[in-house]
Amino acid sequence: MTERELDTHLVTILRELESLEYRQTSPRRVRIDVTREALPGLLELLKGRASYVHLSAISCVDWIEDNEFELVYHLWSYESNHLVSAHTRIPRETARYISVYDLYKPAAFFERDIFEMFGVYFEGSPHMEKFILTEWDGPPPMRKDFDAEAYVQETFNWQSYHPDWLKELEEEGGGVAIRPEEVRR
Amino acid sequence: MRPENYQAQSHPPSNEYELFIGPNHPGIEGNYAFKLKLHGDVVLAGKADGGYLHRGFEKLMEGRLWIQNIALVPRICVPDPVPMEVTYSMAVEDLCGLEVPERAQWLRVLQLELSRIAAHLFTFGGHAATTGMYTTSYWGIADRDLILDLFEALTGGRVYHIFNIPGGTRRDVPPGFLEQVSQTLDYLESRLPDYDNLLFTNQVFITRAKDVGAMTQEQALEWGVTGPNLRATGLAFDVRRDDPYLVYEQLEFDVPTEAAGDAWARAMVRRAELKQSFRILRQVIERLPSIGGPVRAPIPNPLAWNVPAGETYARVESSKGELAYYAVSNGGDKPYRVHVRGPSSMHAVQVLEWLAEGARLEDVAQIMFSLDACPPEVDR
Amino acid sequence: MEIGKRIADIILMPIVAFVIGLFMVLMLRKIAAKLQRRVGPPFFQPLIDIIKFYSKTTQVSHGLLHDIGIIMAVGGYLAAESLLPVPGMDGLSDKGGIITLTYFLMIPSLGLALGVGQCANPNGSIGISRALTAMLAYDIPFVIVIFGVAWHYGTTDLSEMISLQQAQGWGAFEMPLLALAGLFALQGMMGKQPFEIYVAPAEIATGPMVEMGGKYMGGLFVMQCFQLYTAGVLYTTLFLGGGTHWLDFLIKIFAVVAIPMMIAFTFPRYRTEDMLRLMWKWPVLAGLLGIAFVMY
Amino acid sequence: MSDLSKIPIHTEKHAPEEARTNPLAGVFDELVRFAQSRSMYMLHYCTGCGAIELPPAMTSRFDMERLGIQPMVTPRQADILLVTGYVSVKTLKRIILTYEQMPSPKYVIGICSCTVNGGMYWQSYATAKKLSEYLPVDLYIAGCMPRPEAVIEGMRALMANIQSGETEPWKDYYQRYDYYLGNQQHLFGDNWQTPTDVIGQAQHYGLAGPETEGEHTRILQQYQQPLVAHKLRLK
Amino acid sequence: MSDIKYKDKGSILNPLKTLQFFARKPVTEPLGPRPATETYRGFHLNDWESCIGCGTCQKVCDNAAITMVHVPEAKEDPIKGIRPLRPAIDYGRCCWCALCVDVCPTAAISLSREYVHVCTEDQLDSYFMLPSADGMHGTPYPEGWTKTPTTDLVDLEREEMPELEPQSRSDNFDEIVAGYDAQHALLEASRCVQCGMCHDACPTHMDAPEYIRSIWEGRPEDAVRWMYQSNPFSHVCGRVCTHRCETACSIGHRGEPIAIRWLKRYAMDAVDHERVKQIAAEGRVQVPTGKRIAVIGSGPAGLTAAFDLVKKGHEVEVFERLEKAGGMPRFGIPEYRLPYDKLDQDIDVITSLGVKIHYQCEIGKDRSMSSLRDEFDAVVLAIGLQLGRSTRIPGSEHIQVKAAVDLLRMITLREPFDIPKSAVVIGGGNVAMDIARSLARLQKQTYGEVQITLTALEPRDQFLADPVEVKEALEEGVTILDSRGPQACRIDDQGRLNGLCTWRVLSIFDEQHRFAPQYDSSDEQFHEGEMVVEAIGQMADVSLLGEDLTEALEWNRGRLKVDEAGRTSEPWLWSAGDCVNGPDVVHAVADGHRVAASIDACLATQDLHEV
Repeated sequence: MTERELDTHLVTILRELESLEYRQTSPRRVRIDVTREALPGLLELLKGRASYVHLSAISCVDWIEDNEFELVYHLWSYESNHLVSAHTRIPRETARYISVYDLYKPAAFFERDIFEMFGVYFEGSPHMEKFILTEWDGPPPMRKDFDAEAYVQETFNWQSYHPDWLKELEEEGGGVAIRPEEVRR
Repeated sequence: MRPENYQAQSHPPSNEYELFIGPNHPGIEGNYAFKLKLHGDVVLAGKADGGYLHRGFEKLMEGRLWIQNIALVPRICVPDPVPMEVTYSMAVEDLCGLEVPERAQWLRVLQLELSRIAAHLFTFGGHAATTGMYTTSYWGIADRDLILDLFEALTGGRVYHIFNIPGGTRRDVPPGFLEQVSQTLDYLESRLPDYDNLLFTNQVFITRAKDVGAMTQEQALEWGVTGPNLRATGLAFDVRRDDPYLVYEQLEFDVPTEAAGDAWARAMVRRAELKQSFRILRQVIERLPSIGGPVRAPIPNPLAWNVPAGETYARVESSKGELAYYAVSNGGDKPYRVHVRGPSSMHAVQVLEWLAEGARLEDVAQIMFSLDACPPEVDR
Repeated sequence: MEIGKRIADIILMPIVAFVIGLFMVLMLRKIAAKLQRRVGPPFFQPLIDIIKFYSKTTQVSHGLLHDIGIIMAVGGYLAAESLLPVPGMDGLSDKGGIITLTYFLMIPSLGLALGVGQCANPNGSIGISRALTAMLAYDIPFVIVIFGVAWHYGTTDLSEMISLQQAQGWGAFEMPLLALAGLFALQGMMGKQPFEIYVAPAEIATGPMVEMGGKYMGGLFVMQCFQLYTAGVLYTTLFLGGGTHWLDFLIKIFAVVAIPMMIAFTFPRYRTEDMLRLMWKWPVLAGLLGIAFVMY
Repeated sequence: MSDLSKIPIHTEKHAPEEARTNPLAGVFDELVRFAQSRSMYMLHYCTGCGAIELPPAMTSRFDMERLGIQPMVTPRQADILLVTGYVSVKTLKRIILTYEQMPSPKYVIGICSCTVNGGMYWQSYATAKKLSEYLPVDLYIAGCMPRPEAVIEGMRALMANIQSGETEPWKDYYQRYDYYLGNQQHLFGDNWQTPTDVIGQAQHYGLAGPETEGEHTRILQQYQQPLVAHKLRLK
Repeated sequence: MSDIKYKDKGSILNPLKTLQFFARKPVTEPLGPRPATETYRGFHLNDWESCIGCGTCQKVCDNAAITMVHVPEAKEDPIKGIRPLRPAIDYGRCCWCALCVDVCPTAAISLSREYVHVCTEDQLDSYFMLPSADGMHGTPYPEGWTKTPTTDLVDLEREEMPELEPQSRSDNFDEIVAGYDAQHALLEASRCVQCGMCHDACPTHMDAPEYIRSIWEGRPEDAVRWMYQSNPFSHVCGRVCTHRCETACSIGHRGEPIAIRWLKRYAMDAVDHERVKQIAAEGRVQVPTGKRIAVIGSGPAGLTAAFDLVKKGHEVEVFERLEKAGGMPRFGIPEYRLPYDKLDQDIDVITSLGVKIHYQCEIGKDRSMSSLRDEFDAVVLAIGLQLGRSTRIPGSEHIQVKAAVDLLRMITLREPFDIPKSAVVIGGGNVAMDIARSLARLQKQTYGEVQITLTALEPRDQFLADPVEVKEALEEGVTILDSRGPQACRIDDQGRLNGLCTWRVLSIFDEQHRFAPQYDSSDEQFHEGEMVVEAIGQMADVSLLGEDLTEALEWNRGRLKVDEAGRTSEPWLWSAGDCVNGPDVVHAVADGHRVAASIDACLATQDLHEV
């Protein structure tokens, strides 16, 4: 199958489904926006009929101002050499979605990762438990409302350097003028 | 009771027991753990335990300026840091619509391939050491060090180069550098027969590595295996060739494959890739002097750089497999979200768990090293 | 033989063995270094290591058997040393003979098994079970070799074997197949690649040694010296005509020990069953053929 | 913990400091210190990036074995704990376990910026910032990461310190266990415990100081449970 | 695929070939650190001579590893943009990425080839290091990673400003500088490293870093908000400010400073005037205080004071002698530099807040000072410098020898006068340039050609005028002669002015730095001109004060003596602006703020007439 053929092939499939938008963002990248109900069906079609067998990654973005999580499924076809990114949004409060593990085995890792980092629960995913953050009791850290720097300042201490040259400067009337924290935005 | 005096608890008789490998263990690549359930020497089930190297990279990146992250990203995979820098830079360039000067692209290819050689030499050493062949690791790491010398001359740092920034590279090659690369390549090529003698044609090594951790091409595709591990199952896929970036389209190289899909095949694919990298580097050395122009596109002052809102998925072929960055900008001076898809996030966790099942205890470490799993990519 | 000289021998022989063993350890590490293209440890390094281990302030004991295990390991070799004749010192070699020696050589492994068993570290336990399997693997060709050699010389007295060889020529030329089988057994006995599976740092974190720290580890280091020495001397005695003068004796034993060392650093390790398969195939076959030649 | 006294420990009591009057003892001590400084088995815990520069330092190009330094795989045999870079909280627990299992005298080397003041990851929620709050550190090697030569220079500095008898922070861990434990509890929670009975060891070897026990060790005793081997089922 | 020959089972003998390495030399390096490469990133070096303490390195540092330390012995000069601060590096944070090197505006910081540092817990203070040229341990190491043109992350070149070409501008009073469009402004603004040197150097301490940041972030309204916090004359300052900020700009130490003035102008032009009014009114006190303040003079100083005071809730009335407000910016600055509508906008913002301006009301004539004193709670004297100084050379009393300020005022008010066919301007400052260029335009309009000679005492490189002004004057056909001292105006027999004689200047100041020019009388030149314009300085006309008050007030070398806050010796009278400080718009604005703050503070506590 040549690339051009697949384009039309992909387009036919995409036309079959309602409630999605797609656009080619670069020669080998296609972006699809799809409602959360239609996404599993879309993936099934993409895998079953359009040779998108490789789930490259699932990314999650916390759009806190929209009160939504965006899930992005990056799929790659070894036959047509195209990358399709399927975007969908789920509400932030419920933070639940359906696992695609039965379609794509790699999903288990990414879903667990998102579960840990964003607190999105994937129904039907095999490992909805902690993996990286086993020793972490706080909120899902990748959420935008978790202020890591404030947590760090509260939890940890810093070195209180006071070398001789600084003492000398202080005697002369100098000393620390601007601490690094003061210039951070 | 005195804690050291573990008394073996009296349990109902059973042949099954559990064994931890890691996190501090020579059979584990890096700070990573693997739990095994064993029956005799046979692994009934394996369970990866990560997070020892977790730093919250993606969170850290959201708190730093776009350009500051350049110093951060190579730390995501220490043995093979260049692809990290390049991919991140590519993502930012894509978001900004920055055109990278051609010379910088060639320089990036130069670094990428040097880094690949270094990583593969390191992996040979690691893989051999899991089978008790320590001489190879001593050689491999010493030879890798020559590449690090090249990096030091080029970038000013041995391991963390921090040399690629969005827009290009930070410097041009120093005088006489290409000759130095050429000499090192000559030397490494002359060393290959030694490696062949010592390792690749070593009967004991072949006995150990063949049929260990074997997977079929179907399994590999289903499990999301990429890179040399996928090529070792017979599928000739390489991001460099099939989703080309930089100037790989102008370069000639083969995509070596093996059919067996076992640890041996993976080692052989890496060995063949080493030669392809030599070949690519020779072409770069030949072409680079004829390519003029700057090495960096003009970029705004790092303190005043807002990247236009958008999202991008940049990916390259690292020495371990498919490496990708999903970067989202909301138009601010810091990334809104960066998701790093390290190749090892598959290999070190699920693939390793599946391959370990039914394997023998002796081979677990070898499977992990032959997959070239890099735990920091998993933990991030 | 005077009783005084015998007592002196018994005291002196282990000391000589230890000193030579230290040099052998040094040689081992230097060979490794050379093959790995590096400089290697300083001259006194093996001794310094042992002193260091014995100077540890705190350490952990896992119980009485743990202690006894080490004593057995070192003691077994100590006893074995007095049975191995060296130039000028026969010790108890005429009383013990090769059969006793063979038994003594099993004591360290069993001792370790006891000690490691009490540590209850699974890595140690796996290691020691592998070590015992390995012992089983190399002991069969070893016993065949001992049997064949004893049959050939018609004696089990090691001193007698030496004098016979000096009269007839080296055992290696007379029984090349047995000498070959012996070489395999030697490799296994020394626990070096490709028969290193029971140490296997990459899998079971040095196996039996995993819980040994401080003075225990020091004991094992001492044992290693004895082990190398014993293996070298035994092989020399059986096949290379033993030692007449210290000079040629030393050359022989160091050469004997050097061969497995060189192999060790150019090969990976076999799995347990590969090792069994190999050990019970070629060395056993060679040994049996050797015996056949010897007998007929 | 309470029935410590019932368990025999097969080591001689640590001789009190003032008892060394024999002139030979001085020579002996010197020899011991020499041996300790010239034979260092290191446990290089790959806690972070810095670990990548240790293989070169150990292997042919820089060959640490020239100095009598060797890698070791188990804490029981190691003299030096190399903490190579940032320490995530999860790793820190394992580091403390490992450290406590090492036989004294033991030394800790903090490599890279991260072990000093957080380094690159100073704003990370997952990494500990000052290693010396949790373990006594003998030596720091600056760099991100330090080159093999710098690591070797650090090792040589440590050797010099050991030989001159200057560096004994490991005693500090026994003498001020309460302080270290307090910091550990702050990070890991009050129910934090390790399988090693540090207080018992301190008392046994005569290393206990006034700060060995305190409020934090009382919390420890409150939560401490007898340890069982972790799901170990061997026949 | 494999290209090596091996039997399926491999070989036992091949590995033994490795034994050849017994005969080879080890690859081990000798003990001791190897010398690092030429671009190595080791410990920091800092050249204290070129370090200006701007703190850019601190801001770019990923790891918050850099602390700025005050070093008393280091040089401090806010005007040149030098702070006595030096970076100190925390090696417990540093990652040797060398971004600090690449971003350093003055290329002071660099990394050395030194890389070994070992210390114990007790010596950990050594991890906190104040880099100098000496290296980490006092032993000199060569430089490693330094700044090169390719690594430089600071953009040294200014965005080009579109301007009218000389031929299209020399016959009209159209504004020369076109101003940035949004894209160029963004690019120019994004050169800024936010060091704040400009803020320190600016007399009114404008928050330039903040408004520049707002510009590159695409929020010009925020920029305007920042500006109005410190300057109600942003249109004026955006065009004609003497931009001390740009002199101090840290980028300017090696390259072209940020065009801060043009960026201010961009932001003001980009925001709708009505919106500017709303922004300016933000933060105004809603409850009137009932206090009344009179301001004499509607120049920048007076109106700034009025603006501040009216925002504080006071009632302010301004008395202006002329028919339009604006003072010097209107009557002293030609329209091609500052279009009147922009000035009107600035004034409109201020009047929209409720400031009442009485035009053509001359104090001393229409109203007396004493009536103001009685009627108002406080009075601000912001009359500026409206009298031109004379050279007092022979012939300077001639009717065709004019003062530049008078002439400029006439041009602005479009009062007719005979445009000379040729003219000589004496002076090398901005006023001289303004009058020369204005006359040149009039000549071009009237006669089609320019014949203006400008003579100045100073050599060219020491001109007080802005170099851009000099360049543009030359482009417009003005002949500029430097180091010429005026000696006499030559008047012919009919009493007509012919021109000016000058001698070459040998030196201007004597050894005590007093003004005492020395001439070479042998080098005399004659410059033809129907008119001679003196532009050598201005002075204040204080006659409006009246005799009593003049007596009562304290004076200092001909100027009113004021305290730091601008208050005179009379408790109800403040003085601000050029008449106190000498001519400068932005100084006048700063003065206005100072006086307003002082008045507000004093009125809050006491009734000034009872002091």
